[in-house]
Amino acid sequence: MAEKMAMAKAINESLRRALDSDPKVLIMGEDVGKLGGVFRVTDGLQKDFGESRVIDTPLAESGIVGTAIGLALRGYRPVVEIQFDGFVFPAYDQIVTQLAKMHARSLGKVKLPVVVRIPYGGGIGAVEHHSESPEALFAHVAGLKIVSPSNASDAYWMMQQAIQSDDPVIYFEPKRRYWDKAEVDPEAIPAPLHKARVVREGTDLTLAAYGPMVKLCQEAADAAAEEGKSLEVLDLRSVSPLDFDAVQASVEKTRRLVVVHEAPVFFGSGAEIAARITERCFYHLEAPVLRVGGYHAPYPPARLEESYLPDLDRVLDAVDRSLAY
Amino acid sequence: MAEKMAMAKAINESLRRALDSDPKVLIMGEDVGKLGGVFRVTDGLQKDFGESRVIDTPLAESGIVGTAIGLALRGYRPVVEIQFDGFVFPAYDQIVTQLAKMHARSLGKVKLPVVVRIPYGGGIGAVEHHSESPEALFAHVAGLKIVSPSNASDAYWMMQQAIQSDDPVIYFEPKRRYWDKAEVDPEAIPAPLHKARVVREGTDLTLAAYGPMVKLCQEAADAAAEEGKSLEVLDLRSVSPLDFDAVQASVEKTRRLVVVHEAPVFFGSGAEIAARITERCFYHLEAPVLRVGGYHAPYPPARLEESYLPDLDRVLDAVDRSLAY
Amino acid sequence: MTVESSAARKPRRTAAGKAGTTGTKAGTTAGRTGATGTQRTTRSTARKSTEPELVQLLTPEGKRVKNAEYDAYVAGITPEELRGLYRDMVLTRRFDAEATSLQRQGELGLWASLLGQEAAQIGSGRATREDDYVFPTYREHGVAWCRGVDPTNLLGMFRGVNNGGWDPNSNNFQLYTIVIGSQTLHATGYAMGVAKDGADSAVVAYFGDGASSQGDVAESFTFAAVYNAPVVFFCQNNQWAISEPTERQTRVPLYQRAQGYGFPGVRVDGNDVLACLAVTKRALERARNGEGPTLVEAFTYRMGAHTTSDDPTRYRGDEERLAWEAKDPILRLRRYLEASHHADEGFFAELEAESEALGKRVREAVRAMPDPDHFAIFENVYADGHALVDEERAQFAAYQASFADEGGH
Amino acid sequence: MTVESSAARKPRRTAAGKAGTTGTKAGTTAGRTGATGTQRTTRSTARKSTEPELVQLLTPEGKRVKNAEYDAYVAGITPEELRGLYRDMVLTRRFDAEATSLQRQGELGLWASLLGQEAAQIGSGRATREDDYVFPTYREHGVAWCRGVDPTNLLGMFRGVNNGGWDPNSNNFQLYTIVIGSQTLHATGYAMGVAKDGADSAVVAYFGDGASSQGDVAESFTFAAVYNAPVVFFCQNNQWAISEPTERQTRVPLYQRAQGYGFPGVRVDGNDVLACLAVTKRALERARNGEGPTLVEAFTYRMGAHTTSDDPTRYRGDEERLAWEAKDPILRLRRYLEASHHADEGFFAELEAESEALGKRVREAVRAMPDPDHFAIFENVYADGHALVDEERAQFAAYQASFADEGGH
Ligand SMILES: Cc1ncc(C[n+]2csc(CCOP(=O)(O)OP(=O)(O)O)c2C)c(N)n1
Ligand SMILES: Cc1ncc(C[n+]2csc(CCOP(=O)(O)OP(=O)(O)O)c2C)c(N)n1
Ligand SMILES: [Mg+2]
Ligand SMILES: [Mg+2]
Repeated sequence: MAEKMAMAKAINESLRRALDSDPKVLIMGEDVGKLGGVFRVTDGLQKDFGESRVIDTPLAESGIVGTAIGLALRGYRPVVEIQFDGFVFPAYDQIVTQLAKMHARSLGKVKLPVVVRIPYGGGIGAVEHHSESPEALFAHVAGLKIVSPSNASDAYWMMQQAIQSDDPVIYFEPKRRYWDKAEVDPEAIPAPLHKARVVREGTDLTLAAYGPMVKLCQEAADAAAEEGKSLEVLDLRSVSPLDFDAVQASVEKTRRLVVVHEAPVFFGSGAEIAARITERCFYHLEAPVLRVGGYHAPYPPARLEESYLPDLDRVLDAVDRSLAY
Repeated sequence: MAEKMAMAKAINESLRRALDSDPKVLIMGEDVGKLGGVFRVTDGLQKDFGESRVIDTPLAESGIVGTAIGLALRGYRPVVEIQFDGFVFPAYDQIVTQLAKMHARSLGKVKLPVVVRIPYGGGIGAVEHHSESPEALFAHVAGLKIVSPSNASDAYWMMQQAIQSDDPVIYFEPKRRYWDKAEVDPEAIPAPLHKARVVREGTDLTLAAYGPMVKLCQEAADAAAEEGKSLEVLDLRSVSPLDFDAVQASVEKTRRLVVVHEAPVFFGSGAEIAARITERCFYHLEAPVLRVGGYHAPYPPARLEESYLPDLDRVLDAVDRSLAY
Repeated sequence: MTVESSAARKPRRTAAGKAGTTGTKAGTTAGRTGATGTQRTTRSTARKSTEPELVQLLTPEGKRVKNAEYDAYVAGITPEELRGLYRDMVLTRRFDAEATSLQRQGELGLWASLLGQEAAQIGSGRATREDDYVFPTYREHGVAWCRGVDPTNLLGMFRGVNNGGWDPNSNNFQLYTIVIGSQTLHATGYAMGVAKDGADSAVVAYFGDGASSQGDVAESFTFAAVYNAPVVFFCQNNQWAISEPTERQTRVPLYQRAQGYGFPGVRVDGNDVLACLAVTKRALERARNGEGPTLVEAFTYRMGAHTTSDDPTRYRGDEERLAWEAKDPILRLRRYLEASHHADEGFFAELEAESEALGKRVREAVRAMPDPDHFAIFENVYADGHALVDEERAQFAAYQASFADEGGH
Repeated sequence: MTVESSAARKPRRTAAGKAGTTGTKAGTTAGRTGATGTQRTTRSTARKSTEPELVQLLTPEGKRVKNAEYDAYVAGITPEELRGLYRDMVLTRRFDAEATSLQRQGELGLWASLLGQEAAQIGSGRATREDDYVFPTYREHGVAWCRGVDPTNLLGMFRGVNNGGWDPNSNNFQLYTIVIGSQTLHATGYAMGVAKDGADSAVVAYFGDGASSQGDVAESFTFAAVYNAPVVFFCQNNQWAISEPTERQTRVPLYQRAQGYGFPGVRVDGNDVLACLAVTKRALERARNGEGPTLVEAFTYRMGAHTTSDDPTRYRGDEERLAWEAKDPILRLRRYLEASHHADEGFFAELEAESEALGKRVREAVRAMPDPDHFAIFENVYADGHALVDEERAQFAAYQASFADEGGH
């Protein structure tokens, strides 16, 4: 049953399954139809499910999310694609003031099961606005759930769960991992959507990450192991809610934590994790929670992104600094 | 020279001075002209400086900020008003992808001296979208500077400095303090725009806040003093850049820190402050940095805002919890 | 010259069919620019010559005028239905006045009065069918009334006990939307869904003259046109967006906006309930027939302040209001009812009593409206729950309990 | 039937003056809806009957056709200037081809080709005056050329060494803007500033057919109209927004959009450099004369892929491209130049050599383009500095230095 497939393909298969099993599921976005999206994540879906289920929209992100809200009010479950991270901002108002708040505004009468897919992050040598990691800008907003898979299997299952969720879910797809393959078993019993997963056990320090940085942290743990350091790697999977219990459990064991994400450190996910875990584990921590992430600067041109993005050395440097306490 | 005036009036006077001294300064926004803005902050300015300097705009926030960018490119220094915090989001794309990034994009050739004024925060019993504190959503974005005055004198001077700045400044006005009066001396030598200020010295614990919460923290310090606790109160004044040196200096003395803001705690300013100060002061802190702020929920209807907003008891509760470590 | 003053000058339509209506056929738009720039009319003269006429069925004096295009839509209307429209307007105005005074008494934090816009709202609201869906702004109290929403439900958000106090699906009447323009996209999406379902329902999206400038409204026009969605865009041009006159939003009549998006626009006398009924019915019929969207511009007037927080004396004079009072929507229907003997003194007296009863009921209901429980902050943030909300709720509970323990802090 | 195929059928204009132009006079828009819904034309038939004609001065065969309205704007054009336009187009195409092949060779990360749009860009670009200001998208290489921007500067962002490699104020040519539609507001604001300054300069905002759907573009129309800003909205309708045909963005011709905002729109043959020159000159003249904005829709075709990352075979056929190749902008001017003996073999040969030289220069310049210093990340984030940037720069420096110390990690 299980099949090895790339993450982009896994999401495609998951969307296909959702379209197949629930006639209310719709796919919307720019170029999602014939083209199958610029990353081919929706490849073949319009051909098989028709233009009324897989909808090429006008070039207007606020319009895409706004009409998706209307379709959800009518009983549909739209999965909308934002072509690249940097293009979600025209839709930001609809996401923040409408999509996030309508359930509360209606005292629970209205549900908006809308999934907003955002290919995000860097490492692909792209031009401006194509490599950003804006998850913190959504996590601060109540009413949204924010997830990001790190591998094909999670991508498949988390998409199933996001579509089934009665809450709006912002689903961040780590575009530089689109082509990484993993086993996907469509008959497995998936883990809960908002729970973190220990992807590598360790005793000396915890590395916490999500999306594109999980693989990097695993590599860092490998490298550290060669130096005799035992790192635990946590795939957070969900940014809102954030599985603080899992982080706490790990940190109570390892007593050290480094959080890694591509987004700028300043006001990023690492800040929230550091603040809360320090509060929860004040007497356990042997070092301050350290953060590795982007700088307080616009995402740089492609030839500089290597210096901007967390890499093996920067993660290991933070590990060393933590262990030096 | 110095005159006692309400914060709204101080901002009005500061705008008037800027219009007077620099013909390139413009005021733009909805209802800023004849009406003088819904809070009368621009009262009388159109009458005295004309419709070409004080511009009632169409009802379109993206258009307001987008055309302000164009005017700045032409050499103007627009000060734009967003009528209420919750209405800044239609302009979010222009602020985040254009206003914040054009200086870097142009390798420094282009400067965008635009001030975006946002009356923000709650406590005024308003309807939805009129009481939010979205500063974290801007602070995460490089290229913007974020400030918020807590009193009339700062409001006056920080507006002068914001307009003189060659960088875009988001100027958050604590609307519930608009009517609070303080001495404003138009001939004083103002403190630097991005430096925090110790507004009350203390030895047992540091309370850090900005904008509307500074007054609350001062009241909390008064109350605590009666119980024999000596609290230092820091008015941060600027959220980006954030004066970590000042916080660090205070915490090295008091060894305890509580951060207070109206915005939701989750991914809020307090997270960044807690993370960074914990890193800087790891061996000084006797307690984890605690945060008092809004909950992870949409800003509630007016009759519930008292429970949602930080108040004296909640601040003192956090103080007690910190001191209990 | 402003739009409203010019309209005040010529309240009657002449050539019935084509007044204030634009089609989608490009071939028929003969307007063109001259060969040299200097030939072109200046803005103000263009204004004068382009002042469109309104679809009107009842003059301000209450006289029924013929209209070849729209008469059919009110042809079968009975005296009872006419009295019903009158009753709707009177009760809506009474409710609105009560809310305004409740605000003055401190029972409401704010009120956005619809005074003057009763005909636009009742006419369009009564044109809808039960299975249609309405997306209002924050001022559609009259439409809510037509949809059967209990008016006291509208007061919750203005009192500050909730952010929207009814179930949108009970009456197919969406919650009030405060962020200007947003709801037009929701309406369009909903209409796309109606079309997908193969239903012949339609959708009405309300918005104001100020809202016409928002990008969201333009995007909703694009989506509605491209997907041929069964939606009626109903713009109440009440001449003001808070302190800004309509000319701060557009230099041509708003109904013309539709043409550039490929669907018809029509300007109707927004103080004429019959015309509003007819024009909306026609637009809804188009929508049901699969002919896509229509923009209706109801030319009306905000007789009161923007909200109870507003002071209109700062930006507009009394003359304007006086001119519009002569065109009062309720008065004109009353004149018609009286002249045509469709209503007698008994009817008006009974209605007066009903109005008073409504006022009383509203007053009592508001005063009895309980403050929400403080834990409501944490309710309905998510449909499927959220760990952090649970955690914060628990902390809040413990914190509250600590006061009980200590007997106060 | 799609817009482009229909246009392919009738490339020539008939009635010169009024083709494809809408004015702002509402009184002349006689198009209206019938009295009953069923009378209305369906979408597709409406499409057919509304297909507007283009302003055209040169046929695809290179024949000069008269146009009462626009001839004046190219009346004084000299053979040398005509050869200049031809040279501009040829060199732009050569530059573009070089960039495409540099991308294939891995020297650029991406390239957005303007192939097929040379006439629209050179015609409009040459219509501008030095003191005008241009706001491009990411594809205006031909306009950049006209503005005197060194073409090698355009390559920096596509190579990934910067996000915009020129000083916008050197040539009054703003940086490329990638977020669709944003620049139309900047252009409008800039134009508002020009008007405030009392200057008679004008502004041109470029955008695509896809961009026409963005709320920002609609808002720029509103602002430009309300403030009567001296801006020309130049929409290159190249029939595609990546994989989406123009009918995903609008159901009527795009130039008509302007009318609903109260300013004129005109559709020009975007593959006719003379017509583009004339129409843009006229629009700029209006702007300078204080007559406000104009929307120009240049009806053209994106002959290549959207960018080098795109594979157009997935969504469009070859026939379409072939039809448009017959209307090639360069070919038609060459035919005209040859037929009218305005250019001889020597000219073409020399130009060929110049093209090659340009290609070589671009190739060499790109290959010589150094990678930026890594500290550039921290430069120009702020004009007046920022404590956190300073702190992170220092940390970065220390981190970098640690490798030097250790001789690598
Ligand atoms: C996005 C946004 N910006 C600003 C406001 C503040 N505001 C509330 S009502 C209003 C004027 C609306 O005018 P119009 O659309 O004509 O509707 P009317 O109030 O006249 O019914 C403004 C500016 C808002 N609610 N939303
Ligand atoms: C806001 C935004 N959304 C999406 C994109 C991705 N994108 C880049 S170009 C493009 C199509 C643009 O089409 P059009 O406006 O017709 O211009 P053309 O590329 O044909 O010149 C899209 C969707 C973007 N750059 N910005
Ligand atoms: Mg209005
Ligand atoms: Mg295009």
